[in-house]
Amino acid sequence: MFIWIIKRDLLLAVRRQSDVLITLFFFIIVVSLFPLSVGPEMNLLRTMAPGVVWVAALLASMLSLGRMFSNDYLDGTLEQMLLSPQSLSILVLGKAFAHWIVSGVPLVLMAPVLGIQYDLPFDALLVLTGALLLGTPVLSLIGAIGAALTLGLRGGGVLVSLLVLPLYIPILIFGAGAVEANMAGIAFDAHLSLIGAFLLASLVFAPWAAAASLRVSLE
Amino acid sequence: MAINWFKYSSPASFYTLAGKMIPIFVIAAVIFLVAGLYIGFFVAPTDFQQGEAYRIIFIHVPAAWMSMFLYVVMAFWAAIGLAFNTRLSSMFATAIAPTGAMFTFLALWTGALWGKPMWGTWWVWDARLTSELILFFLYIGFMSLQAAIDDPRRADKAGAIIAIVGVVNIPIIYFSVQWWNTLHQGASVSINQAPAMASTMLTGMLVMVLASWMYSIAVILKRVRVIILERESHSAWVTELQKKGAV
Amino acid sequence: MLQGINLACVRGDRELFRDINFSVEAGCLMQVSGPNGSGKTSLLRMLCGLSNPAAGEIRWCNTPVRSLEGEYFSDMTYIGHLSGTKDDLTVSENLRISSALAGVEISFSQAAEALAFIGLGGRDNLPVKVLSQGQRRRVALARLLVCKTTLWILDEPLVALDVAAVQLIKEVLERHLQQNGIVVMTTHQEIDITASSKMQLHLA
Amino acid sequence: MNWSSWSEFFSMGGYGLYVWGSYAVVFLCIVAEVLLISNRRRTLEKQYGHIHDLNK
Repeated sequence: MFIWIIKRDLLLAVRRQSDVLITLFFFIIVVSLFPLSVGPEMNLLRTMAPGVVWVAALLASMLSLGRMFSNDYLDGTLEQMLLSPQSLSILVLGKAFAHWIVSGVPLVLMAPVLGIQYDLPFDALLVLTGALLLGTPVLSLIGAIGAALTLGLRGGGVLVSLLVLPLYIPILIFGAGAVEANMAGIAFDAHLSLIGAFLLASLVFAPWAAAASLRVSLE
Repeated sequence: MAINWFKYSSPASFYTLAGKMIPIFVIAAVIFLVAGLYIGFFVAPTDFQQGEAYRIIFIHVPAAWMSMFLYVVMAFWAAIGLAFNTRLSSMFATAIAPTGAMFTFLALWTGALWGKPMWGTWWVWDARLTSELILFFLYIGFMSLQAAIDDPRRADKAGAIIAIVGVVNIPIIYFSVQWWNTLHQGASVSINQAPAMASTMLTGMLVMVLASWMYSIAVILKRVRVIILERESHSAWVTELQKKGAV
Repeated sequence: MLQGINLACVRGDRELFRDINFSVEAGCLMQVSGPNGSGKTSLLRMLCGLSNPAAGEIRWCNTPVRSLEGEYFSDMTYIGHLSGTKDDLTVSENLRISSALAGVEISFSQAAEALAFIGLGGRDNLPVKVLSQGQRRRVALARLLVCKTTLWILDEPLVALDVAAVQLIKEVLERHLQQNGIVVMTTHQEIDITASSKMQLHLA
Repeated sequence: MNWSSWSEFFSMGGYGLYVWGSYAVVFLCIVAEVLLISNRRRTLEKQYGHIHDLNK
């Protein structure tokens, strides 16, 4: 069942390429806006790079959160998901995983390229990609809770970001912190392990909470 | 006599009970407030380090504690409402949120005004002030989610879930901000180096905390009564109350 | 055997119905009728577990539905007003995915056979968005052919269907009832389905 | 008693602006909150007149 949900969502993503590309281009545009605003001065950009890339990743993955459940809600497939013998949390985990693949992985692959734009040293780029790889699934998982809660509400898209951004802050801190630590030469594994811990915790709790929110929204 | 707590769990009987309790808390709040202010301004000595400006702690610290405490109480009532499907506890959670948000705003405002004379800037990225700001966002998120949903039942449950997720995240956010603060600034400056507390200062502050407790309970009870009326307007007991003119 | 014990439903602060009692044995068809807005759809959504009754309880094989959760869903199929199909996917993909989600994985050939039976023969690889409303309804109802559940809860299944389709669905329902299945449905068109026992539940 | 005169009390050792600024805002917020609730209650009561007739 878990596989079917992912297969279906990836099939949908392939059929509707624009969603994937929109998220990616949004990420690229936001990241390349900063040098224009702050000036091309290299070592200033270098210190800003982790923060900018991470905030852009946060916003980009939140862009498509609103649509995670709303399409299914409108055409009735979400009801069928609630009525499937498989537990709803597994299905929500599948949805979040599919959302991560569609809007998380492209960002992770693009991040090093944009890092070069900010003249980041090579190992900082590696740490940045690693941190993003660990962090973006958490964004999709916690985002799933926000998307489920604001299902079918007018102005739901904006409300999701208001609900979910405060919960992203620890990931933002440790994600950007890992890259800064690496650039400053201090050990960054503490940051990555904390993000990993956060990932495991949200893997366990987020699907359950999102399933509960779906039941509340569809009552 | 055994108090049958469940008697008060129905909105109808709780409405009248709350009506009787509000004056008690209002009086208590006023008494503690006057006592606290008197101690704060007239008994507590001037601080050798910060001069008179430190007197702001008499409202900054109670506001900060109340904002944190009220969020936890709100999450508690929201969880009870979600688990036992009791409408009254969800109404309580909805009633607590605005007061909690107000205290968070006050904590931020007084924190900024205290920071200006001490460090020359209105806003200090201190760990506690920053987590207070994030707490403010959590309150706003909770209230806007509840405002966006028309059906009160769904609003209560959705609010409960975001409150529980929020309360689970508060310690995480607090420690990550704390950690982030020490990483960047190296704890040179932070509010939690409270000045050596003379006993009168401490008592002044504690009395002010009691005053803010009494005030919050009174205000929240008052708001719960209004929410009960709003949601129970169709039920019969409200119309009798209306006839008796005791609304 | 499906039982409803003094069910009540509140929508907003209006009470749609209260003290609804019924018991549907195997092989029985229950038709829920009533004017628009009388809570037919709410009752059906309650029966399939999408929403909780304000009062009363629903029992499946004498155990409350609330404690059954997963098992109950594997015995029940619900088709509501929404077609439950994705516009971008083709007809056969929709059918295979929706039946997989309901717990029954079917092959391409089984899907093609069900679609042929329901009258969508040559349209297996068409995306659903090009289909007419009636054809989408047929795709949704095609799920009844492949699912192996005993309880069918159908919310106005015959809407937007042409005469041939209505006849087809009548046969499917009759075959299901003969095999001791249970059907709970709402419909405005009068259709006579021969069933061992029929019940009428009228919501005022 | 720390203060010899009222003017000294209000100047608050030069920090008057900050101390009284924060106390004033606290007082304003409390009054605003209480007013908001009673206002919400008054609109309800107006509405009640309407609801009450309905139930008669």
